[in-house]
Amino acid sequence: MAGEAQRAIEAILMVADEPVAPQLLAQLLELSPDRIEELCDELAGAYAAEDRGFVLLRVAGGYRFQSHPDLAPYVERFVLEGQSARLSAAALETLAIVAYKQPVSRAQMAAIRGVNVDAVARTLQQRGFIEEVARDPGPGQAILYGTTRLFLERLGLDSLSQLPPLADFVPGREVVETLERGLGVDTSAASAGAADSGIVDGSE
Amino acid sequence: MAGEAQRAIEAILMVADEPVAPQLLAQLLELSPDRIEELCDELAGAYAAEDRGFVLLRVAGGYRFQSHPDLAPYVERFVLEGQSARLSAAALETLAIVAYKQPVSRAQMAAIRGVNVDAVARTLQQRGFIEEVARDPGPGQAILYGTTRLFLERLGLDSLSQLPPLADFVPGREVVETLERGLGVDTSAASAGAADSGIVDGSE
Amino acid sequence: MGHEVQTAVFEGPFDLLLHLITRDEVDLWEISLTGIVDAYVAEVEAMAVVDLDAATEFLLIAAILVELKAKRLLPGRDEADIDEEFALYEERDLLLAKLLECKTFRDAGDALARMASAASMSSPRTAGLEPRFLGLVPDLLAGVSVADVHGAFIRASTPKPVPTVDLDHVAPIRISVGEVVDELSASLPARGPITFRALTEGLANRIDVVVRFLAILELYKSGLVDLGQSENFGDLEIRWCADATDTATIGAGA
Repeated sequence: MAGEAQRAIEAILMVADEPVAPQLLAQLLELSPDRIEELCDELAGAYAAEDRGFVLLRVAGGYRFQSHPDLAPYVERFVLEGQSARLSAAALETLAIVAYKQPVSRAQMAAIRGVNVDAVARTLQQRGFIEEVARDPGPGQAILYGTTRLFLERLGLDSLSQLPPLADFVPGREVVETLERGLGVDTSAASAGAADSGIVDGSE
Repeated sequence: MAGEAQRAIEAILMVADEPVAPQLLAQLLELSPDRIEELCDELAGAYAAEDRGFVLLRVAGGYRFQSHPDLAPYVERFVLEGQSARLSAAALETLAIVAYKQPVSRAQMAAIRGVNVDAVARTLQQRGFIEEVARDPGPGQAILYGTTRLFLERLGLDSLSQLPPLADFVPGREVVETLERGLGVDTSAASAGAADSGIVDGSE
Repeated sequence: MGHEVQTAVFEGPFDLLLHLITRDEVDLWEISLTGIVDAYVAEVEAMAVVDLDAATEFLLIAAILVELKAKRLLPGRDEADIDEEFALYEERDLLLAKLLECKTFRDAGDALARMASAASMSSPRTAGLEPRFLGLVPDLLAGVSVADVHGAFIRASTPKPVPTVDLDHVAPIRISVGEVVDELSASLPARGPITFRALTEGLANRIDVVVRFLAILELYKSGLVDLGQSENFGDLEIRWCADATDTATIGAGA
């Protein structure tokens, strides 16, 4: 039976997104780093002995679960057939928000889109289009995301400044009217006024 | 020794970031979905028997690796989404109404709770627990809400059918009598009436 | 009735009523309602921000209870006819059913919370693809242009207009009773006795007739006109009977 420590290691490595350093495991489990390495090697051996479809590897300075190389063909098919080939509208909208509003937290994205963005943000991060750029200094220290170099490359941009500026952002006609009615503004006066200040006479 | 198919399942689930539907696994492994379910149940059983620190769960219509609940304390710091703030009593009540009465409009929710639910509904939508599922064909075309896959994931359910039956929550006799006394309803006449109408003789 | 206030602010009036009744074994008929209202006022004062929705909803509940209670206290209740009694029961049963339904979903909500906290003990693996497979992933941004990103941002950040009820088609009422009263008090003395039908012929829409009728009642109330009706459903005869001095008061009053 796996000891409590090994069970904890398995649980941590299953949830962790990045390789976990032995020192961190040692600290969490109040064991020496050497003891951690012993336990991990034991686990790795057990998985190999039981011919598991996954392996426990030491990679990039830490331990990590990975799929067993023998099964790469299945994983490749899963990647090609299982994943959607194009960005969903929701994912593109979320990516656009990050592009224009970065650095931005997931909560702020959810506020703008009005729906939960955790799953979409995770996918965008895994595909390498957004990354953690900072931590919100405020309470909760939420992760702040920004777009990556890969994002710029894929869109053929040199820098973010080349994104179409928002200045010529013009809401659609029906949105303007609804908002004006909502604000109780007399549409005839408002559109005249607005026209002068150039807010609404955008391209149709 | 785990068969080839089970190894493939383990490998795929190790790289998946969302629950993987049995139909997809069946397609990738060229097996029937029932066979996939058998293999997964076997795997889940093996992990439990070996007292692993992780579990293979069926949640929100798909299979997924998750850390074992016993090890929650160790795992907390690695959970990206973090423990979202607790829902208020009002939010929970409204969520329960949506869960059991979906598809349901905000007006219907308000009728049950006796209060305006717009703010709470918006919070639940932003937290990703409910979403717009349809439009009421009737006049006004009210938005109809239902629960999301994330709701199932967060409650560890595979499908809505696993929700405890609503009848379990219908108040028992003693509560009804307290209410009747409170409202000054003449218990002899009323309870007879109530019993006939079958409102209150829910299971004890 | 010094009941300790629960930490959770009462969200809905039904919840509060449920709480006050179930917890205090309160029988609304034996004691006065002021106990309930005082408890709620204490609640409202405790709230940092008064939630108008909850407060107004409470008034609805309090009104229902006061009405129910008043019916009971009025003398001669016993020979009140049967359907009056039945209506009273029906109202109470409706309120009882609402309270039961509210309690059902409150308990269901607690059950969901317990399930959620149990499920939160186990966290999912979200590590995702290993680097070596990333190259295989179809380029999700293939064919996505800068303009698409711009359009997507506009779509995402455009405020969704809240559907409002459009009242433009409802014709606003242009004339008020006061104006018609002044108009009649000026024209009636000269015209002598006249029937209401004659007074209102030629008026296009019904609202004007109604306003005119209300004005006549106003004048009658002030004793400036005398009304007569020779037979059932006959024409209403209006006779101006005040001298000039009284008209001044009417102008201010209406």
